[in-house]
Amino acid sequence: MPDATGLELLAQEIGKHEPDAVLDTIYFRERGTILVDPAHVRAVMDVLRDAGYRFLSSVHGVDYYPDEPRLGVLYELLDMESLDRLTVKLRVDTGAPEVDSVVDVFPTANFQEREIYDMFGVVFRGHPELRRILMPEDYEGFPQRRDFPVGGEPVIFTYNQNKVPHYTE
Amino acid sequence: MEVTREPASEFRSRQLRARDMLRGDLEGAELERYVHERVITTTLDRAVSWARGNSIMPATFGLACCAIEMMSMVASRADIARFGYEAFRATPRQADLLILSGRVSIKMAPIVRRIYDQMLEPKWAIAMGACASSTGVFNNYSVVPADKFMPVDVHVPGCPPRPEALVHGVLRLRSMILGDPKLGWRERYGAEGTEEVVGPVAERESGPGADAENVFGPGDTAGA
Amino acid sequence: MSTPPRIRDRPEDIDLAPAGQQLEAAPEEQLLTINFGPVHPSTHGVLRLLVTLEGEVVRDLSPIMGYLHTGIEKTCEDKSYWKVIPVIERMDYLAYYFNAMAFCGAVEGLLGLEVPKRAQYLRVIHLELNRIMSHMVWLGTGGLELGAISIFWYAFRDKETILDLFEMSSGQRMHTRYFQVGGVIEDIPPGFEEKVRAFCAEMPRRVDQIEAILARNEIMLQRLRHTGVADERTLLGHGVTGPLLRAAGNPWDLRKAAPYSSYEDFDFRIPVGTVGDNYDRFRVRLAEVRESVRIVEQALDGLPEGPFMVEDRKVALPPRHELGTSMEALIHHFKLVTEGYRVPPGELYYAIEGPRGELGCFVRADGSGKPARVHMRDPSFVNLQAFRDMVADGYVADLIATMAMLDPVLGGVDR
Amino acid sequence: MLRSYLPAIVFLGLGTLVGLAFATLNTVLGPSRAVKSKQDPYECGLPSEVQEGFRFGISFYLVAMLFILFDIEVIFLYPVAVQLKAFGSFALIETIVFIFLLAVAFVYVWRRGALEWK
Repeated sequence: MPDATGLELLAQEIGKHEPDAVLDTIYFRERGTILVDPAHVRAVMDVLRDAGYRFLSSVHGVDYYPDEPRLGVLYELLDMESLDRLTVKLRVDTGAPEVDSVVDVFPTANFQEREIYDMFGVVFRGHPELRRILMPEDYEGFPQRRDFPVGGEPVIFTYNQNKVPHYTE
Repeated sequence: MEVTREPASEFRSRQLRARDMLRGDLEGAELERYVHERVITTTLDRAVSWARGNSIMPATFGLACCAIEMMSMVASRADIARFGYEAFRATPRQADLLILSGRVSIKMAPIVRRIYDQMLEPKWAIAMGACASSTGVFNNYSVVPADKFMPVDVHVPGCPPRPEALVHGVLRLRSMILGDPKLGWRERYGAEGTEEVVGPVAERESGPGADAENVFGPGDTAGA
Repeated sequence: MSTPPRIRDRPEDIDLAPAGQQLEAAPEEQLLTINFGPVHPSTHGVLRLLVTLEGEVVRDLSPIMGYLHTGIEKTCEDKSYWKVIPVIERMDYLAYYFNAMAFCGAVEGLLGLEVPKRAQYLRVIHLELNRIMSHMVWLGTGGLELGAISIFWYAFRDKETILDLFEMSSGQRMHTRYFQVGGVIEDIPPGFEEKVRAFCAEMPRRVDQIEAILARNEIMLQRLRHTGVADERTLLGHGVTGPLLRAAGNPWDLRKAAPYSSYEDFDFRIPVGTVGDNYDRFRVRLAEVRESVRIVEQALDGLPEGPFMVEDRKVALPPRHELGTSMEALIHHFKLVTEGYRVPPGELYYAIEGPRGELGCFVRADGSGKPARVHMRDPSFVNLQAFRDMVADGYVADLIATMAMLDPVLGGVDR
Repeated sequence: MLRSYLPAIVFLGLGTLVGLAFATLNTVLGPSRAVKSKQDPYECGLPSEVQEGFRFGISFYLVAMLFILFDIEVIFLYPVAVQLKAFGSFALIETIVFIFLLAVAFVYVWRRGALEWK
């Protein structure tokens, strides 16, 4: 795992190629995370790919509901030679959830970005076929946002529910 | 539909009479009644439902974890072949039992209903596991209980139910078929007249399902 | 109306080229797009493949998923931490110990807990037994696809023995909720070790039996060799891990690369294929079963004494007999049972080696008693992306053989 | 003369009787309800978009023709194989010639490449 100093060196190296790309670096539980400005994510991925992080193991979305900007996208990068894991994080607002897709750099992001679009509504520019992957194609709403109701059956155990009106309210 | 079970005493007396008959010391009126009981009373319907009950072909319809237990029901330990159920058919045309083994999501529900409609009469359905009977552990926006979109004959509890539990569920279905050979599911559940008649409640004529009005308003169950 | 030209007389109409080429020159054949749909005996669950066929040759394929989407990640956000484990276990229903291990590892990382050595060894034993069980179910259903029906009964016979072991140690056959954040729920009962040792002594012979039936079988060789080939570069590009990547020659295994839960104490080998075709995947998985048996044996030999659960009262329920005497135990018990423990805010991604590849669990804690976000990086979901490259321009029969060897579990794909 | 054919006629009658019974018993005993979705073709649970006039590839017919050709050849061999001793060496030579002729056809088909799947 890149230790704190390694993380800072990596952040500076990205800074050389992309001047204002890195917003913050977090070092938590021996795990490095780089907070990136959404506009530069494609370029940062190229830099990290040349720096050895050639395997993208996971892309997932997070909804930081109370604090803005709400929707987060996390890329878990892995360097197989030096056994390093690195997380690249970006925060996008629900008003304009637009991010560049990294499918041409890492083809594995194809299905996972479609799932983030399906569940959180983050639109990935340049994705070959951005449609819903898990929910039915005509489903409205993004289910895994925090303000979407968990839903489910209001469980009623009375047999005469239509005789007692407004029981379910 | 209650399964009637014979009192033990009567069963014992039948056994004794069968033994006497085998020994040959059953004569006259006694023998007459014995033969009458055995051969004459089986109507064609009961004979057909006996054959149908003992040779049901389930459809291979594995959804989730219960499918693994359904597979081990077919395997050698809790062997369903003892009751003639092991011929799992892939197409609904040749299957007459649909074992809903797993959680049905809202994307899968129309497909399960189409498979059930494409199965030939007479057909039965077993909702295996808590997820198919009720939504089980996942009471959320994406899981639908089986009773919401198709008529289910036997609900097998468990998450996942043991293979023996499923075999017990299948045997209850068998005794149900032997006991009550009404074939269409609408006759079985008193749902004549509920064929898909579109339109407000008032237009439907007064069949048994006529007064059923939907308790949940539109959008009440938030996508369930 | 002039008489039609007599075809026979014109030399250019008679074509003496061998029949094979003649067919090539035939006009563009009608492509058939058909659903290899959710309800199909060979899709191992409810995977739908939209396949474009030209006669018997697969021209294009696009997997369509979501038919088993259960909203597990949304449900986890509504449960307290120790209630999440039963929901998470039902995700990839063939590797339930692995799901629980990934989630517990992530939460232990957030809490900064140190799991006692005995609990780590018990976890390794159950993880490897679960890996053998998952490979046996793959073997049984994979054999059905390739026509080897009787292999189903061989494989499920061993699966039943493993499920008996799980039932003995944790009370239930599947989804046992045996792992807990901080260790395991219950110590193994006496007599469990002997039964596992008996199983470990018997299992290699069973694998020999299966290999004697299948490995040299002419039909199996014809169906599996040089079909569904995928080289290492495209697999890594698609993020494929696990037996599929190892069959292509890359010995990447998280148990060796980033050892977790004291895997570094055991010596075991990583089976690696050469060509990366279906036959390599078949042999790699069978060899993995042998390696798992060796791990279980070593874990049993080195099983240390000591606590099976972390001592920290903030997380672990105090033992029953203490409740009668000490007040703190009662307060801890009450706090844990009513509200569960709180995890300090933070995010962590914890990856382990599942039977189908890297199974990662991302947990974000916001300081309350419920996880704010749980995401499971499922190997089958990612491995399905490479499926198109494996079967393009192959026959439909090879599509089924490749799907059998890909071993997707749709619970993990659709979460 | 009729007596010697009686077993064959009885056998024929029984055969058609059982065949008809299996064909009609289902419709007689089983209930039939024509639901719309029951008429649709079964395509793994989805409404099927395959149009009616779909033409299968030529290779399928080619393989079917070759199969029928060589299958009938085997059927002709059965009566000979059953009564080989009764016919004596004449039948043996006859069968060899028969098989040789078809072997020529087989070699022609093989060299023309019709056996490899396009």
